[in-house]
Amino acid sequence: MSITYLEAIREAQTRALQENPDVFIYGQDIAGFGGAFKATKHLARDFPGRVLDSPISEDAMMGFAIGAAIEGMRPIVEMQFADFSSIAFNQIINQAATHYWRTGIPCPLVVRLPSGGTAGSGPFHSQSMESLYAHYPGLIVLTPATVGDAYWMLLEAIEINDPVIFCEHKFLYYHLKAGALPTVEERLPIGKARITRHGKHASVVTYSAMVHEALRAADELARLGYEIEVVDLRSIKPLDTDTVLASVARTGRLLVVGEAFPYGGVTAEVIARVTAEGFHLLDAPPKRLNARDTPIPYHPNLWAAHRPTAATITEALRELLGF
Amino acid sequence: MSITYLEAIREAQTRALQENPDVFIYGQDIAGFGGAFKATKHLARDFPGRVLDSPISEDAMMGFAIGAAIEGMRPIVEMQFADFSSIAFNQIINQAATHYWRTGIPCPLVVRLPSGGTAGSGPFHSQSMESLYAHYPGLIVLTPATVGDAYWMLLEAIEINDPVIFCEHKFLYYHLKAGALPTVEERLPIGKARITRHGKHASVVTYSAMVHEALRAADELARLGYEIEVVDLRSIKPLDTDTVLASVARTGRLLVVGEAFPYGGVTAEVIARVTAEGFHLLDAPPKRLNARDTPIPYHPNLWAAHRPTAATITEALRELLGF
Amino acid sequence: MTSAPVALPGLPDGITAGRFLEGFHFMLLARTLEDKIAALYHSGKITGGVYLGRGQEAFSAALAVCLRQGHDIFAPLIRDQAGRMAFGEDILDTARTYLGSVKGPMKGRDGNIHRGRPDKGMPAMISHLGAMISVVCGMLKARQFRGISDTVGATCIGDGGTSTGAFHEALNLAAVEKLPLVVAIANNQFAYSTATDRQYACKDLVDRAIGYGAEGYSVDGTDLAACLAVFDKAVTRARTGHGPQMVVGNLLRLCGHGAHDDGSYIPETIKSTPLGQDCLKLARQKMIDHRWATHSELEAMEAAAAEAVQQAVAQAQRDPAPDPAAETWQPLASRWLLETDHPTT
Amino acid sequence: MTSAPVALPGLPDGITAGRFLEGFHFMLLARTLEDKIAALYHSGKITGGVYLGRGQEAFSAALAVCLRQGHDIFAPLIRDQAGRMAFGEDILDTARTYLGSVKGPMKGRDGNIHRGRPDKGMPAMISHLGAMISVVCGMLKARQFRGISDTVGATCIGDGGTSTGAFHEALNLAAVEKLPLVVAIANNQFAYSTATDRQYACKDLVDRAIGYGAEGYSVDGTDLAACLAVFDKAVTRARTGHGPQMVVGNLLRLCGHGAHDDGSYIPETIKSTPLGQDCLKLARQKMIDHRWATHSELEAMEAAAAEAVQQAVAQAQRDPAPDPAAETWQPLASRWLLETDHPTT
Ligand SMILES: Cc1ncc(C[n+]2csc(CCOP(=O)(O)OP(=O)(O)O)c2C)c(N)n1
Ligand SMILES: Cc1ncc(C[n+]2csc(CCOP(=O)(O)OP(=O)(O)O)c2C)c(N)n1
Ligand SMILES: [Mg+2]
Ligand SMILES: [Mg+2]
Repeated sequence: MSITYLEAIREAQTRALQENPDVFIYGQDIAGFGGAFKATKHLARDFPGRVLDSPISEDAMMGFAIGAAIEGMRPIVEMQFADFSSIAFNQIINQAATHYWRTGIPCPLVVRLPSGGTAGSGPFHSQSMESLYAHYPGLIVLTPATVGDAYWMLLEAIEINDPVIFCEHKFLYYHLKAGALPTVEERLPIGKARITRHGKHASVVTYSAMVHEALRAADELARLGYEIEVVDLRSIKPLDTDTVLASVARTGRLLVVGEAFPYGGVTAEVIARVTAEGFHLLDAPPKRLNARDTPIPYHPNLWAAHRPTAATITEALRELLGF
Repeated sequence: MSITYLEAIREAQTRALQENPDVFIYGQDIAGFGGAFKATKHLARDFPGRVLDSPISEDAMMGFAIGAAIEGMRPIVEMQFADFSSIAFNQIINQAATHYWRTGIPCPLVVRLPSGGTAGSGPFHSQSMESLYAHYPGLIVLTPATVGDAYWMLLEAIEINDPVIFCEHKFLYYHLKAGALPTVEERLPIGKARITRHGKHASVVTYSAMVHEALRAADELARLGYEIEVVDLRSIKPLDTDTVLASVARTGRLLVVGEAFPYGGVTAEVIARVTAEGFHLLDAPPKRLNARDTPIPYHPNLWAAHRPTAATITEALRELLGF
Repeated sequence: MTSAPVALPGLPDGITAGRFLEGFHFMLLARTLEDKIAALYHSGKITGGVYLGRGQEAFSAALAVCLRQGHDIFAPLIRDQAGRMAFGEDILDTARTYLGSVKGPMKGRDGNIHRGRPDKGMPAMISHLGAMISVVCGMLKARQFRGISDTVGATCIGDGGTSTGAFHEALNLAAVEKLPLVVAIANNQFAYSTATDRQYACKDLVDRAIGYGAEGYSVDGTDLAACLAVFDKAVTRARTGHGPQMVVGNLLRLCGHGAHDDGSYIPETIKSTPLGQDCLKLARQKMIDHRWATHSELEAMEAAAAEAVQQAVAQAQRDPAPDPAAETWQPLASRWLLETDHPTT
Repeated sequence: MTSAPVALPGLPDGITAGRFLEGFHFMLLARTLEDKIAALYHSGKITGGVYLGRGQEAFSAALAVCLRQGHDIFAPLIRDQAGRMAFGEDILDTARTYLGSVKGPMKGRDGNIHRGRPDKGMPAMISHLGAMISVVCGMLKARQFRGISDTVGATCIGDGGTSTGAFHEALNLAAVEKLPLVVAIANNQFAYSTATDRQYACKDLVDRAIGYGAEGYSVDGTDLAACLAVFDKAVTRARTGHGPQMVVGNLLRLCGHGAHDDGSYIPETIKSTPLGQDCLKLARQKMIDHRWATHSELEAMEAAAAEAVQQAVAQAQRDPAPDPAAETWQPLASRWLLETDHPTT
């Protein structure tokens, strides 16, 4: 038996619908059609009236979910692509994110964002928006990199009493498989980073699809005798600074990798935190690697050169190790 | 004679309308009424047909400006408050910011954002959105802190062949005055940071209204014998890393201050750059100071404790100096 | 067997003098309170924006009078002091919020017209116009999920707010879901300083209803009786499964946009049209004319309103202001997810 | 003195057989090209999304045939291959973009249906539906600023796209500015998999026109002659100062949403209604019936279309792909503002 990242997301939604009558799902083409990526396949059939097709109205979709959440429901909103959440941006940052703080009434909802690049998807179907959402107070921002995390973090996200931005990586949907889902005891709670690979020469702190690129880079460098530690942040906000600092304490060298645009964002945040609290731990200047500072190109040749890859991570690590 | 920050913005628009027939201004209540802050007072009268009231439609306002810009006009869009640009967010980051890169046709426009906090303005009339806009490729993001910069940077912004996010600080509108505008020779071009105050014990890198808080903190510490250098970034993107590094080279200590929310953003970016390129220059861990990670509170008591102030900057500098 | 309701002289079918009186009561209370708030603002006692409902009280109160407190949903906007009161908002909530008391519903975190009590069916507006309509839709859907099918959700917006994409998306969504939504559009002829000819180009905003498949009504917003009749109908239609209802009230904002604005751009020519009539005066006169109340009864009501306002303001002024040291400075309900160990600032 | 135009049998007033033929020509060319593109997609030669205009060619071509190339503005959407061609888009632009040639108008930076040449009056769409309408408004305003008053701006959208706030804001803005805008709404009964009953609840989307103060038309989108007539009228009205025009074409998407989608959710019952007719076949038959062209002339046209497509595809396939090393990786036109010294990644 094996299960994909996408199937894990579907399974988590199935279970949530089964176990919690307050859960419902709202989004474009998610009912009969099962969603653009089939993350809700058969769910409308199995849970009649609880998986609803929306009009092409991201702002209203989000407001609708907020209203339901305020009343105690647990809506899951599927954006067809993360990129379209720019239309729901106002409702997310100004309405959902501020609601609890302003009124004392929680706003428990999950926005599922099919994120990140795949070949040929171009500037408007490839974005990684976690840095934007993390910037605004009041949101939880999650970026699962594994099948097990996709499952458990989504289930946990649905239980959280705050708005959660759940960044799924489209590149992992079909390709990433696991033999089975972790048990509840094996799961790591939201807010904790995971040491995905232990090492002692340098730490790569990353998340989402880039975890896998980093692991390949670590493999590559292992052949040269370097042991690279790979830290999967899992949750961007809250950010598990302790685990990151502990890793840097072990290795003395830090590379932070993200697929989002370079200015500000998660990678800069990690570096700012590590240098503030763990300056003395660093044996070399911290480095970061992000996508390039242009829109995400359509052509596969260009796209491959736009985001970080195992090759560019390896190169950055070589520089870091050679410092 | 004296001129306020707000008057400088009005003067710059007047001059642009006079000198460049392609310039027009679009926004809510900017024609007869002269704008919520009076930044366009009398301009509709003096330039008939070129200062137009828009419906309450930030998305369409922005699309409208983009269309005109593509055709070679130089639109200035006034958002009534920066916070409402969240509705225009999609058009800004996905349409304006990508246009030149995708098509080779420039999209020269200026979006004026009355930004930042003032007492009693609350969560939706106080935001500093520069970090959001800087994160996306294709935008120039400016944050003038002085009367002269408000004038010259706006004029220069209108000439730039790219979309410019012009973050004006509302707190400075009426309070900040200058004796006269700098001459064209005295002006500093966009892309250059300014050493507003020279010092040797620590560098405060900041921008917009926080420059003035930092200067007051520097005054305070001067009484204790510390010479604090204050660097006004002026332009958030592009960011003048050279000037920042040179300052850190002189002082060995870095505090970065911003009024935006803490996660990611400008302050993290500056620290990530300095630690990557100037790690060896630092005698102490770099620090940053931002607003708190909650929505911006309405009540003046809370608001004063939410954003950085001369007092909290002083405190942060003391810690930094004592390291 | 029910007997057909008999229309009173001066009142439309189904509207009783009692209802009218109830509406008038809240109009009066709102006007009295807002006059006081404006005075406090001008004497520097209020921080932040003050937006008044002067001239719109009939339209606002009539809507809320037709709703069921504790059961329906009412999402007011910036000119709905009258509707808020008619929906049961405590006058002390208002006074405390304006005067910066930490005991107000927003604890000083948000201010003035942004207050709300979502758990009592009154969401707290964000500033971005149009954004509350879809929220009300979601609240209604939640009620339906819970098996409550007869909740009505009402929300208010201005002529300017109809230009937002949020307005459109939410109206359309409500129609697709056939939700019991009532949208009250107070067309007060101006959005801040912008007259309607720079805001829209249709003949009447009610012409938008058909494009959503919603039922639409246009009403003289200065006439309390007419407002009661139209909202009575719209609320009933919504409650009985006829989907979203759009009610456009034609009236004039009898003040500036905010207390900071003298509204000098409002031409005299429009002030002297029927739109410019003061709904409160009209309602008062009607009560006299039809002998639903005597002069002295009305004066007693006015005195009671003044007294209630006075007490609330006095109480709020005695309240403590928020203390930054006591503030949590944490935006999350999930306390275990707070990052308290690491300074993020 | 002009003589009154005489309607040909089978053609509405003012539409000549020549116009019809022109429309048919571009419909045919588009269909031929898109069949080829679909085949290339299915053999793995095309990266990214492929969205076809099958069944919508009459509606799309008719609009563009009524525009003035080099003078008007045409902002197509994902199903407007026919309109693009009728507006003068080079077939090589299409082939190059789909096949990832660096010589295409987007140089490989953006793909497939996102191509455009704004300097030729054809903006390059972003994916976010509704976002192009206000852009066209701005382009029209720019022309007016430059003293050009007779440019018409046309843009296309689907039934689903009408639910966006962007659609609403732009239509309203256009009406306020009384811009010469023509919005063509291809109501192909589905938005991706979503049928119209989950998209809107009005009877006909054209009912939205009145709410903007725009002029509205509803037309059988499978009927080229009817489409020509309605767009001829709408474009003329726009050009002569009557403000925005909204044309709703009723038709059916004769394929899946994209080439990746078999559209199996489209019920047979709708396919067999008049909506499900193939506009290309109808137009062809009409030309035969009315003897505007012979069978062999039509076959020659078909052969020429196939040849043109074949050549363009062959050329594009010979072109080089973009080279990351040659790419500037810089998003700004203002080169002096680029940060080239400091690695920001
Ligand atoms: C999306 C958005 N843009 C701008 C504003 C700023 N603003 C606040 S009230 C107002 C005018 C509102 O006019 P209208 O909707 O007619 O309501 P009225 O004030 O007349 O009651 C504006 C422009 C806002 N609140 N939201
Ligand atoms: C704002 C936005 N949300 C979602 C999408 C994803 N999407 C692309 S096409 C499409 C369906 C469009 O339907 P319609 O407007 O009817 O056009 P059609 O495809 O039928 O021609 C959707 C949902 C999008 N492009 N933009
Ligand atoms: Mg108004
Ligand atoms: Mg469609």
